[in-house]
Amino acid sequence: MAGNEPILRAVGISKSFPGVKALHDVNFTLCAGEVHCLMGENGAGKSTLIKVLTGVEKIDHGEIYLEGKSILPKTPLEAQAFGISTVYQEINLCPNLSVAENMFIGREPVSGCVINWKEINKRAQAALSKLNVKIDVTQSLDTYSVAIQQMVAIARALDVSSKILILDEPTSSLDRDEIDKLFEVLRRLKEDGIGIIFITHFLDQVYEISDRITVLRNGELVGEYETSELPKVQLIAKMIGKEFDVLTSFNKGNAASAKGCEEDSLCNDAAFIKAAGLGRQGGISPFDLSVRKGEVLGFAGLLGSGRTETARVLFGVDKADKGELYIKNKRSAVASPMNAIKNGMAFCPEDRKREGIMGDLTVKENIIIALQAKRGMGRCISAKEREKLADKFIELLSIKTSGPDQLVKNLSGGNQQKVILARWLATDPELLILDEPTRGIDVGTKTEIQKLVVRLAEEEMAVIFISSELDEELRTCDRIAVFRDRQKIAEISGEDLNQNCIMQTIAGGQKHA
Amino acid sequence: MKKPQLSSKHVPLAITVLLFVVLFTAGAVKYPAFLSMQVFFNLFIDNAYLIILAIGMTFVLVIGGIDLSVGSVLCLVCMASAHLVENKGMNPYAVMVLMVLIGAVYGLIQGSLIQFFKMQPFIVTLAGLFFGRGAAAWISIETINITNKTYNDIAHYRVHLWGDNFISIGAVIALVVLVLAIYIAHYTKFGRSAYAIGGNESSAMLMGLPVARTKVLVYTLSGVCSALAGIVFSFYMLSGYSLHGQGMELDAIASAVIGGTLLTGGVGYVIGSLFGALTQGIIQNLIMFDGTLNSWWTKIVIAALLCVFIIIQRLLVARRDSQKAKGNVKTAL
Amino acid sequence: MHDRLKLITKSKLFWPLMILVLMIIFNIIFVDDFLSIEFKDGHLFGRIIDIINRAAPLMLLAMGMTLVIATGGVDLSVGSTAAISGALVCSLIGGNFDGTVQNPFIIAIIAALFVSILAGAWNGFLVGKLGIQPVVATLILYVAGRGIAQLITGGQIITVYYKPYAYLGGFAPGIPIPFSIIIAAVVLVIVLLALKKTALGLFIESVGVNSVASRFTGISVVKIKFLVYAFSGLCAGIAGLIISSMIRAADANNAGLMSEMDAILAVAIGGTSMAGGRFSLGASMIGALIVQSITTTLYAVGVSAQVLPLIKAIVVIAICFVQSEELRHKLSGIFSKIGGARNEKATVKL
Amino acid sequence: ACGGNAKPSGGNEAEATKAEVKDQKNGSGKKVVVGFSQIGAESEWRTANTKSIKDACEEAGFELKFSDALQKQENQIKAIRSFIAQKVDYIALAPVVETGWDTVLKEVADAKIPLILVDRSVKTADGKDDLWITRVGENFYEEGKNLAEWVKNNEEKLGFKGKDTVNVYQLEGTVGSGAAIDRGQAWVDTMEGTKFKTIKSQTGDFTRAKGQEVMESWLKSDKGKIDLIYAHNDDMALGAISAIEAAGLNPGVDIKIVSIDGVKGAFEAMIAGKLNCVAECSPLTGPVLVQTISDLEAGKEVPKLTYAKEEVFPAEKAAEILPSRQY
Ligand SMILES: Nc1ncnc2c1ncn2[C@@H]1O[C@H](COP(=O)(O)OP(=O)(O)OP(=O)(O)O)[C@@H](O)[C@H]1O
Ligand SMILES: Nc1ncnc2c1ncn2[C@@H]1O[C@H](COP(=O)(O)OP(=O)(O)OP(=O)(O)O)[C@@H](O)[C@H]1O
Ligand SMILES: [Mg+2]
Ligand SMILES: [Mg+2]
Repeated sequence: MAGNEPILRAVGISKSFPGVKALHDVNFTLCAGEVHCLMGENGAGKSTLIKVLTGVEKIDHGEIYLEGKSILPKTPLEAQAFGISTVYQEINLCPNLSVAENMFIGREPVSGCVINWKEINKRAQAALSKLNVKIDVTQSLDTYSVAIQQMVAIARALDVSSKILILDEPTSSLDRDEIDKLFEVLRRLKEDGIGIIFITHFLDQVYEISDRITVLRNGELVGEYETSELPKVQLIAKMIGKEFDVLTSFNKGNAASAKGCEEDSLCNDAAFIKAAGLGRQGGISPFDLSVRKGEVLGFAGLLGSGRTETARVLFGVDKADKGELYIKNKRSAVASPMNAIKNGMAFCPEDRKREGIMGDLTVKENIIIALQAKRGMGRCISAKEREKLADKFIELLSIKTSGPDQLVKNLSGGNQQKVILARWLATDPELLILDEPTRGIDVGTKTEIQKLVVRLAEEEMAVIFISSELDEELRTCDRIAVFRDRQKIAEISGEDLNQNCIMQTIAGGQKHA
Repeated sequence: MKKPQLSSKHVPLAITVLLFVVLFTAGAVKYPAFLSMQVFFNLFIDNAYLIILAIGMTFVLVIGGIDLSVGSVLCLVCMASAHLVENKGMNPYAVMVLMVLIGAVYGLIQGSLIQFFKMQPFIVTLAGLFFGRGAAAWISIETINITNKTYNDIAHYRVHLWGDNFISIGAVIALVVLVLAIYIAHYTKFGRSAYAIGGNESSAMLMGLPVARTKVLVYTLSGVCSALAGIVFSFYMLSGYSLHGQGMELDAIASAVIGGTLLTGGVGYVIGSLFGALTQGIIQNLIMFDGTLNSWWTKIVIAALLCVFIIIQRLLVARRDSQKAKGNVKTAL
Repeated sequence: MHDRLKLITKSKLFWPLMILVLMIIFNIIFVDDFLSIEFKDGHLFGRIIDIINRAAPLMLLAMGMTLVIATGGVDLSVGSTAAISGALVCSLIGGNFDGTVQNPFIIAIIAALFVSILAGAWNGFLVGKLGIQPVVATLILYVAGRGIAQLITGGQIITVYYKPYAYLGGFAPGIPIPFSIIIAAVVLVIVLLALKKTALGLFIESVGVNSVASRFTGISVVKIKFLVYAFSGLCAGIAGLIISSMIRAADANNAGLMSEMDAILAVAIGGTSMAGGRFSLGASMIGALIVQSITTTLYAVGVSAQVLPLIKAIVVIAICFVQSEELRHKLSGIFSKIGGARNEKATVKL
Repeated sequence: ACGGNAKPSGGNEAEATKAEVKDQKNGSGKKVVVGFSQIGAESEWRTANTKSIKDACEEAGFELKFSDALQKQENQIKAIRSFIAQKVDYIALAPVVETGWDTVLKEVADAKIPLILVDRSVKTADGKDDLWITRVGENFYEEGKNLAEWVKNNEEKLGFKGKDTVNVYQLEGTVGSGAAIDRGQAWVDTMEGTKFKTIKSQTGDFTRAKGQEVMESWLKSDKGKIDLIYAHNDDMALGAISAIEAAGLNPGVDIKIVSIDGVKGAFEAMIAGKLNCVAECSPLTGPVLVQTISDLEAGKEVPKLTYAKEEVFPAEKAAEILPSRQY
């Protein structure tokens, strides 16, 4: 499939951080006109390789050749000048600038000696509409959802791109439609002879788009393969370093959902939490909802359909202005997260950079902090107990860290997510709300987390599971609430719990989903 | 100012302008003499240096930094120019150019310390504050009177507008700086990079913006503005004194913040800072026109008005935010 | 051995302590009788005692300031609050020439501290509840505070002749060391205990690191901020008592003038980042001692007070330099790769 | 100020423009409006000064526009501009510093508003004094001189009779301020060639705390050598007194102290025997100011310079005088 001449060649790359050898003698070759997937578990060193290639991090050893010439970009600016444009993991744009400006900053069209704003807005609009995104580009970026921000970042990179395009987990918060659109564009670029490096944890996407695959494990190169010659199961085996059978290892199916999801959820006495007409002006239209102990309730819907809003209202991050909330059949006003936590809830938020991690605190402190908050300020968790908790969860979730005293900001994206999960599990909640908990998490751990969710439910925990991946939801949930346009439109359970039915519901039975 | 975007981002600015107008109207209703054009122009004449400082400060705040040294650079410039013109007999224009250079170097050094040695802006510029004042005192602890003819001519020159109204050269300089700053902030790559850095420094770096250069230049710009303000101040006071401009850094910061600039960086308007400075001027003016306040009541009333202003602004902005959340629900995809 | 050395130099206290030692050595060499301590009238008397005594208010201010800065804020109003506290206590005790009091001493102190806490709480309310930026929020009281203090004293400098009042900022009978430093030490111990025995320290740091995430984990950000500002007010209040007791009068205009800057300086020398997060109270205390000893040294060697700021600036920058990781990086870079390319490290966290 | 360089050159020059100024104002017979720009409230002395002027104006039935400059010249300039805009009848100015007033005072002259200086004087670029009509103030030089003379004449009382030299330590006011310069100069001039030798001079910024801190340092470095403290104001002297007490010495006995101003605290210290002598610097310029304005209103000539009455108070007189003090 591929096999044009190599456009980018990295030889013997090594990079260490204090306490971690992130890359060790890694070789990597990218050809013109191919999509090259970089695969590996969380913390395998994928993002580090990208950062080293683009001058974000200084290289310890090794050489980089672009079209045969040795280069050594020292800053992303230089990398850009060499014709390498990059979308880094997590969205790296400026929330305070307008969408259009985010796309053109650093290379604004200038007429005379003033920036030509008209031109910028026009071109931004055009570039976004290629990706089927139609928004007001003069609004500041932070008024839009994570997904749209990600689309903007991609649009920017596409627009900059000249020789090489690097995308580090660009699809983690996109839904199917957008991914299709993105792939369409990538294929077009490929035909133009641009080399594309693509990182993702979605195996299906790997097989859909890529020509070749390079696998990293623990900072070392495992090998480079033609996608067509590497079956999925083998790819996973290479990533985790042992044989692994994803598809058979775990499938909850609909077996558990026989637990009486047929009952009317509102008059369910065993409900841990019950919302009646709860709503928030401008956030989510009033909805009824109940979750029983030992049940996993999924939220499905398109981007911006109101899933996160619902979770936030339940957890008291945003105050509901309508309706009532019952916890264990007692009416209670959840007015703040603290309140919610005291009532046995836990909420793993979707935007981990902003709402989740405390970068300058250690892994240990990040893990125990919610428990500490729940206990109150006065009852301090002893040093010994902290140590024990941290070790337990580092082990349980196999968090890759050089120790419990490592600063969280130095962990890889996926491991940060695990730390936040650990934080909430440590509080031993009765209701766990997970908003996109598996975003940016590798297959192995993803399955582990799904298993964990099911196990927690078996241990009588109530779980609300929000995910953009339908099959993940299908696999774990007993019931799925479907959202559209900031409204809960349906609840699906039992027989109907299948891909088709949900898609239909989301689409409202009209157009295609 | 930026034409294509009269969006929700400009609401805090609009609120400031509105509150300014309200204050002015209140003054006019209470004291008839308030409603003269010259009172309005006096605001520019009397606050020219503050306007210039606030403009420089706006850029620094926009990149998420802070510059506490501006007041003492102003003082140092006043003192040094008085010394050079009076005691050393240097050519006044050469002195002015030299002062701008000194300001630039001052800012450049501070910026470099902050950027290349990763020192905290607050501390570096606090040291800059101490240094400037100490250096001024070191030149002379006594007041140096500026008797130089050029300086005096410039100081007394009146730019006549219609009627009897006039503004000073200082005010003209302030207005020129204002226009230039608006241009730099909104229509140059440098200005936009500054905003991007304030929004998210590591993102700006990853987007390939010249972060280090921009940051150092912003501090340099602030140094230049302080020096210009110092020159304007030396026209205004016609003397150098080591206690000139004490606490003015806080006035400048307050002006910028009242004008809608966030100390967290990324958000700020040059024109807002103008209104911030004018607002403080008008508060002072109101108190002077009243003319019955006790010394300590003067302080308390200034603070109270400032407080009311800031709280009203804050509440209005908060309300706007929640309203935006309510009204702005458009599905994108 | 090498590892242990590294551990020591890595400690937050190391560099501030080194500087302090350096200052002491300088003093021993250039200031006569620096080390001599006499025993007079039942208490100690000497230059070192002076430094400690005068540093006590600054230490108190720095304690409050450290916690405020750790939450990512700053409190510019401490000097004004100190003035208010001093004014209030003096006017309540009254300037009776015969040394009697108008109101009981203890009531006066309680009232002054109460008002100081109130002042801090006001800052906390503006910052925590209304979300106003700390510099601006505390600027309000910074401006108003001295006015309020003058309002209380009616523009007079009330001299207090009541004997025990002088104990606070001087020597109490029977105690050989300055009473002010005992007060500071007691407050410090209480705070350290509170930080150690409760999760307050962790919460303060987490608010400073990421306040949004803190809210999501169930920490009441508003309450924490409110608390630290109120505490800063209390510290300023106690410092105000000591300052006014030293001159036995309430000088509304000059009490604690510019002390907010000195307190911030002390915290910064102690290595706590103005951006919030990690903090070390001990290091701030050493910072306060350094700042005070610069001033005292200058008086001792007879340098004009006007150039004091100049020297402070140079010392501060020097301290920042030795503490700068970046500088060490660069130096080691230069040594290891002589003639090597400029190695501008881009530390970006994704 | 009125120190050595700007000695008052007789107080009775006539003011040529005065008559026409008066004519413009008195037409309607409405209340006389006086704008007064005060320095601030930085000391007790200053607040007494403010109070004196306020009270006097009220008594005379003038409308007073009072503006506090918070110790900043720029604020005073702004205040004067606003007085012009308000078209007041007279402007009184207590300048915070001597220089830099030319521009705004010309504006005052253009607006034909008579200007009266209070307290300190003003230096113009061309050295002329035609921008103001009169100055009502105190004489810093004279105060320093009076005090120095008193010290010289009362050697015996101070116990310096037998000494060959008397070591004087000077607590200076804010460096560069008119008061500090004149009071320092007066001492030097008077004490020239006598046995009073100034050993050290350090600024105490006119505040108690600084005065105390400086004194503490001297007590360590010059143990036993200090005979006399000359403080430029009472506050610094009071600060020094507490430092001396803390060092276990008797202020006023072991170390003699003299100062200038005459605030209440100083009298109390004198009664307690801790302070030896105070030269008055009277802040009560209100009545003089009002008198001057009334004279101008009546078309009378006023002298170019009027001083308030000032005396020297040795410790023994303190008790009898204190009750009659107004500030
Ligand atoms: N700045 C840093 N300081 C210290 N260690 C770091 C730093 N950046 C990355 N690491 C470590 O380097 C290793 C590789 O991280 P990297 O971010 O490249 O992983 P990744 O393959 O992108 O994982 P993920 O899929 O979770 O994003 C991790 O163990 C991480 O903890
Ligand atoms: N089209 C949009 N325009 C403006 N803001 C949007 C839009 N979509 C979402 N948002 C904002 O983004 C945030 C997340 O939206 P919401 O909770 O509805 O998303 P969701 O259903 O959880 O989907 P996802 O988390 O997958 O983006 C909300 O605060 C909302 O205000
Ligand atoms: Mg990664
Ligand atoms: Mg969501």
